[in-house]
Amino acid sequence: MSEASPEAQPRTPTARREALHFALRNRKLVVGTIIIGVFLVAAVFGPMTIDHKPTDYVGPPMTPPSSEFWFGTTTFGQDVFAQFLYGLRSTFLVGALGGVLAAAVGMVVGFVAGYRGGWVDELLNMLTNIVLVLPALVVLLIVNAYLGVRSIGVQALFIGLTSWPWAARAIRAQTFSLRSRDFVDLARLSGVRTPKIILREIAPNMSSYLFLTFILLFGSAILIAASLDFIGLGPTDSVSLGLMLNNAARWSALQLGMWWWFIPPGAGITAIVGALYVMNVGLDEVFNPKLREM
Amino acid sequence: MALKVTDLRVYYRTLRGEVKALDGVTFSVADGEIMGLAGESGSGKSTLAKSLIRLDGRMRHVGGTVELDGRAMPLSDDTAMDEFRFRKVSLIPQYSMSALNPTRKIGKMIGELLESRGERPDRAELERRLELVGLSKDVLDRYPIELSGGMKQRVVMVISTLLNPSLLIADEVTSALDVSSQKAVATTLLGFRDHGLVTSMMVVTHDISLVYQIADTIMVMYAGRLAEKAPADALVNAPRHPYTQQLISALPEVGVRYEDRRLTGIPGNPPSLLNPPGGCRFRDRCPLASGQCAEQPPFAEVAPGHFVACWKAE
Amino acid sequence: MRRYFGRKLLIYGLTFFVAVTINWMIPRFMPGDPVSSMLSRANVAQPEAVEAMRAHYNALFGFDLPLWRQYLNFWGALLKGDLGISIWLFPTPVTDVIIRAVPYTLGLLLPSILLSWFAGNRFGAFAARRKWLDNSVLPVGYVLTATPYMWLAILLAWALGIVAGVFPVAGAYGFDLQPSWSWEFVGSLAQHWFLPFASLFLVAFGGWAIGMRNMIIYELEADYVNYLRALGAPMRLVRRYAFRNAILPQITGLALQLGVLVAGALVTEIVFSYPGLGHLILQAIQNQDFFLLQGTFLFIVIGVLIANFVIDVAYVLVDPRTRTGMGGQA
Amino acid sequence: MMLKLDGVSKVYRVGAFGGRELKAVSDVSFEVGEGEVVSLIGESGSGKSTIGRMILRLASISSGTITFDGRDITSIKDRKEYYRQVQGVFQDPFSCYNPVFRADRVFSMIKEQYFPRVGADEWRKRVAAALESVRLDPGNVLGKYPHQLSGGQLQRMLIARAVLLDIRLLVADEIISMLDASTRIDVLNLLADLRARGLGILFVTHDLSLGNYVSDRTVVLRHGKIVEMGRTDLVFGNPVHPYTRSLLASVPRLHTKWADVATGDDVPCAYHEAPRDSRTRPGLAEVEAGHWVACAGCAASGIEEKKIKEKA
Repeated sequence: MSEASPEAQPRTPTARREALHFALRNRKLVVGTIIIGVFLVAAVFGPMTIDHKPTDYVGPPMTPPSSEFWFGTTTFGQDVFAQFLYGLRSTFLVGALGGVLAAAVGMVVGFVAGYRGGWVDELLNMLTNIVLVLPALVVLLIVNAYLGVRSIGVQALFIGLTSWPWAARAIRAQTFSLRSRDFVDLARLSGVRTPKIILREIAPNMSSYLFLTFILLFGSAILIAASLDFIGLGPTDSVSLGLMLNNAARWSALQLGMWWWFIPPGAGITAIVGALYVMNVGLDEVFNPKLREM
Repeated sequence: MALKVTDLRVYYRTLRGEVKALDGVTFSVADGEIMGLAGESGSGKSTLAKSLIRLDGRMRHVGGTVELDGRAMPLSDDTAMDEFRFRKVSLIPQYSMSALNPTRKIGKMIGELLESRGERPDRAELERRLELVGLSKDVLDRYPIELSGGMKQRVVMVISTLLNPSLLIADEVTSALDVSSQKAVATTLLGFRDHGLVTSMMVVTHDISLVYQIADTIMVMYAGRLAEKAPADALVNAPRHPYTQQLISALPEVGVRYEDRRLTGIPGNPPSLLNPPGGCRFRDRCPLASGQCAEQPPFAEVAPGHFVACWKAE
Repeated sequence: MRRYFGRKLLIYGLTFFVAVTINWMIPRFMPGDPVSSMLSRANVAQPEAVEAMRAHYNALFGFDLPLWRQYLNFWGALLKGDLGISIWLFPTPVTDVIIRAVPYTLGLLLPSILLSWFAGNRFGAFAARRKWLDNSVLPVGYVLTATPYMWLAILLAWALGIVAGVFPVAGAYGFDLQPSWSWEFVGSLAQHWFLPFASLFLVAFGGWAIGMRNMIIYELEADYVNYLRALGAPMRLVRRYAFRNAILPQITGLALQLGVLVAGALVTEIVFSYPGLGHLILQAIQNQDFFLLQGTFLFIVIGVLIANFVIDVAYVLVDPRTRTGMGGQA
Repeated sequence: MMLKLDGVSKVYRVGAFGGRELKAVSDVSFEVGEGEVVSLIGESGSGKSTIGRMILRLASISSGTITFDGRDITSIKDRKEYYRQVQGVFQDPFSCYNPVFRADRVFSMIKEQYFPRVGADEWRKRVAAALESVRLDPGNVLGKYPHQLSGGQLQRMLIARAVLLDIRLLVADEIISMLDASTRIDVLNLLADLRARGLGILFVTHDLSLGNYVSDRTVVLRHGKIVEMGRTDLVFGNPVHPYTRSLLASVPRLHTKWADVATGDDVPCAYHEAPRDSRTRPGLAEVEAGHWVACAGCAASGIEEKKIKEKA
């Protein structure tokens, strides 16, 4: 980028160094990151340590946690711990895919509406508001109910397509305020075209903001997916934390006192989403100097 | 003597260490005096203004004393300072346009503010003062959003002077304004003093020619220290400090054209206040600097009411 | 102000239109044949009977008409309040089934939304005052908002219902009771209501408390606060102003959260077999009752739209700026 | 004339669906020649920055034409070709630099767009020369982030950027109003140096003393209309429009206090006093050679009735 000045010492920007300084000292961020890290490792590598399918009937039914089955077994003798590890994987997958898709749609709509303004903005704004007002889960219910075969990918796709509006709104507002900054005009005066201006001038300025948005979308995608699974519209071909809850409720784990069946999946979701939220606040404090003093 | 500041030091905490934004300033403001406080960005003028009314979270009172009407002000004790605020020392902030609570009618807000300070609102007096700045009493029934920027600023000016403070600090109140409104605001400030609503005033600005119009004395700051303080005419027409001299000669005036007289700025930049060099802080940019300047010159009175911090100013 | 409401109503009208169109489109354009899947549940042996039923349902959906006719007919039936016949509770009209369930859902949602909003805001503002309180309350708040509604519901049902045996965990009133206005029945209603209400309340409460705490901290940085502090105004006054101003974005937040709250109520009802709309949805899905599912969907959308409008009105009442700025007098 | 504005207006539509209209600039005509500094003076809301943005093609023109070397600028399809000759520098130096990148990115952006074939060494030399021409030490400013540089340095770099392109017209919009007093004059002097190299400069400012210091001709705007224009020495030496007079009277001066400045309010309208054949530009009368003024009443609102009366 600085080919004009190879002789000058490329210095680390103090802003970035400051951010790192605060990041390492921010308890919320550190704790959140560690929790997410632990679960992520469990989700990625955990299933490799298990030599049977999570739905296999591997043990005696309804046994409480033991050294053999860490989280006990289901009414049918399935290994809850194996299901938990595989379920974590689905949860991260659905959160990442749904979050990425929602962030992508939100970014496109937000950038275009905020940068172009005028009637394009009016139109996109209206679209955003309509999708915003529609209760996402209920729309997803309808869509998923008609799908005979449901996969995590399709679930994430529809979650992404319904949960972008608030991100679009927020990004639009940011873009709108950045657009009036002089460096955008200067780029135009340098002959740079609009898509490049958005990508190379505006987006880098909101990178922290975009990341925060993605984290929140990640969390909300996980929660929506869990609700869908719980209602019985989860993936038909795999295990997820929401489906575990669904099965536990359906097969009366409550009445039978099988707490090991329904506590791990819910605790897993809560821990992941909670860690994401706490990370979000921590990052916000790191990026936003105003909040650092608090 | 209304205000007496002695060796005041206020530092800013930053990541890279403490910025010595105000590093030992000693001066006084007499009863009835309007003192212009001029300086460039980073000179410490805003820090000085803030210190006298409310330190913000990152500022630390390191040393020195401030006396107002013979009473010491507990600068670093936020609660104890409340007694002085508004009644003894008051502020017209730079952000006047956004200084009013957007969801309260102005009259109601003023009433609640006075009540919270244990003062009884005097409606007739309030209306009289609004009239003084050219506002009708109707503004009391309006929300801030219904007023123009200039009107909001005038409302703030009235509120700030409502309890007849001994010292009014006006912080860059004209910098965002057009030429014609600048004149109106400056004249209003002058009126506050002349009507006895405030005893003395400190007008903080980066615009020497503006403050020259209304101030009795002007004090120039440079890099956290005082450079010169003198009666306005003396400071503008016969400055003694090399910094003031160069600063004033760098200001274009109506009628000066570069073809006739090419003005020049001051080369170089002010020193970093994180670790300022010892001695006179202007010496790197000063044409008169000599070995003696490695030692900090005293802020000495070279003529009646004319103080200069320079070895060469005799 | 008329302009403001006009715009809002236009959006809501369009949203309703979109919702109805989605509702119409999905059975027609999604992969799979809804009629076949309904028939497969019917368990009819004779092929002639199956064919007869297929013809019946096809006519009901109007699959033999051109698409635009189908669409117009769909709207026509809708405007007459005809959402079809429920398959699960054949032959009750879908509208009747839904109307019977709506009071239960509203009875859960309204109190939990309103109470959590008021209490959460108060508490969040209070937490922002003290650092220790802030540090201890904040993590709890984050855990609460991150909790899936159904999981908290399951935990409460298990702990307070099954283990402690204090509250019943299924239905809206005792199995042995008939709806009446007796004390016994009302008492049973309240007992059954409490746990689902509590789980909805707690999750939402965490979210509001955190939102308010963040808004207050943001407000306390505002220029008007600095000015008041410079004039020695006591924190009491400053906090009152900050709270009042921070509540405004929280009202907007309420509108944005409606969808999530409704979703929470649906899954909570499922956990407690509470006979509201969520329970209907579960039954509709399990019985492949698409008429019921679609009818419920439309009802929920209409409810959310009405709630949004109520919030818009409330916002205008609370924020003087919308009244003066949009009233056209400025 | 290199740049010529002819009856240029700018109408903004405000409100959601363009309900109301706001005329920011109305019927403005003036010229900027090569090697000439024209200052455009006005208070906030005078439309001065809008005019600058229209010339830079950052805002559309509602009516009228702007021509550059006789070509309508909106007809120049290739914007790059236009920007090769016309550039701008804006008020807030910190806002002109993308804070996440190094400041010298403004140069590499130009290289990428206009000089992709120039070799790295050659380009480095050119950048160094341009920086030296604005009295900056390349070693001091290259490779740094905007927040590590002062406002004055940043503004000079932007001027150096324009120099690199070897432009012919520079629109300088309030370029020194955010700089410190001790450095602003040096940036102003740079404009004078550029002028000596044959550049035409449109210097947009609210500060009369700065406009007076540097410009050959002056255009005074109020509410989007020209109230007075002409050679700078004439406009400032003998202001005839009451608005120009009151502006001059309000300017805080260093050696004179406001009370000492004579205002001389009750002068008759110079436009209507002047003979009819002196109305050589629309709405402006030439009161002396090279000095035009608008009707004193016309500058206020209610211009439409005035115009009608005038015709009657």
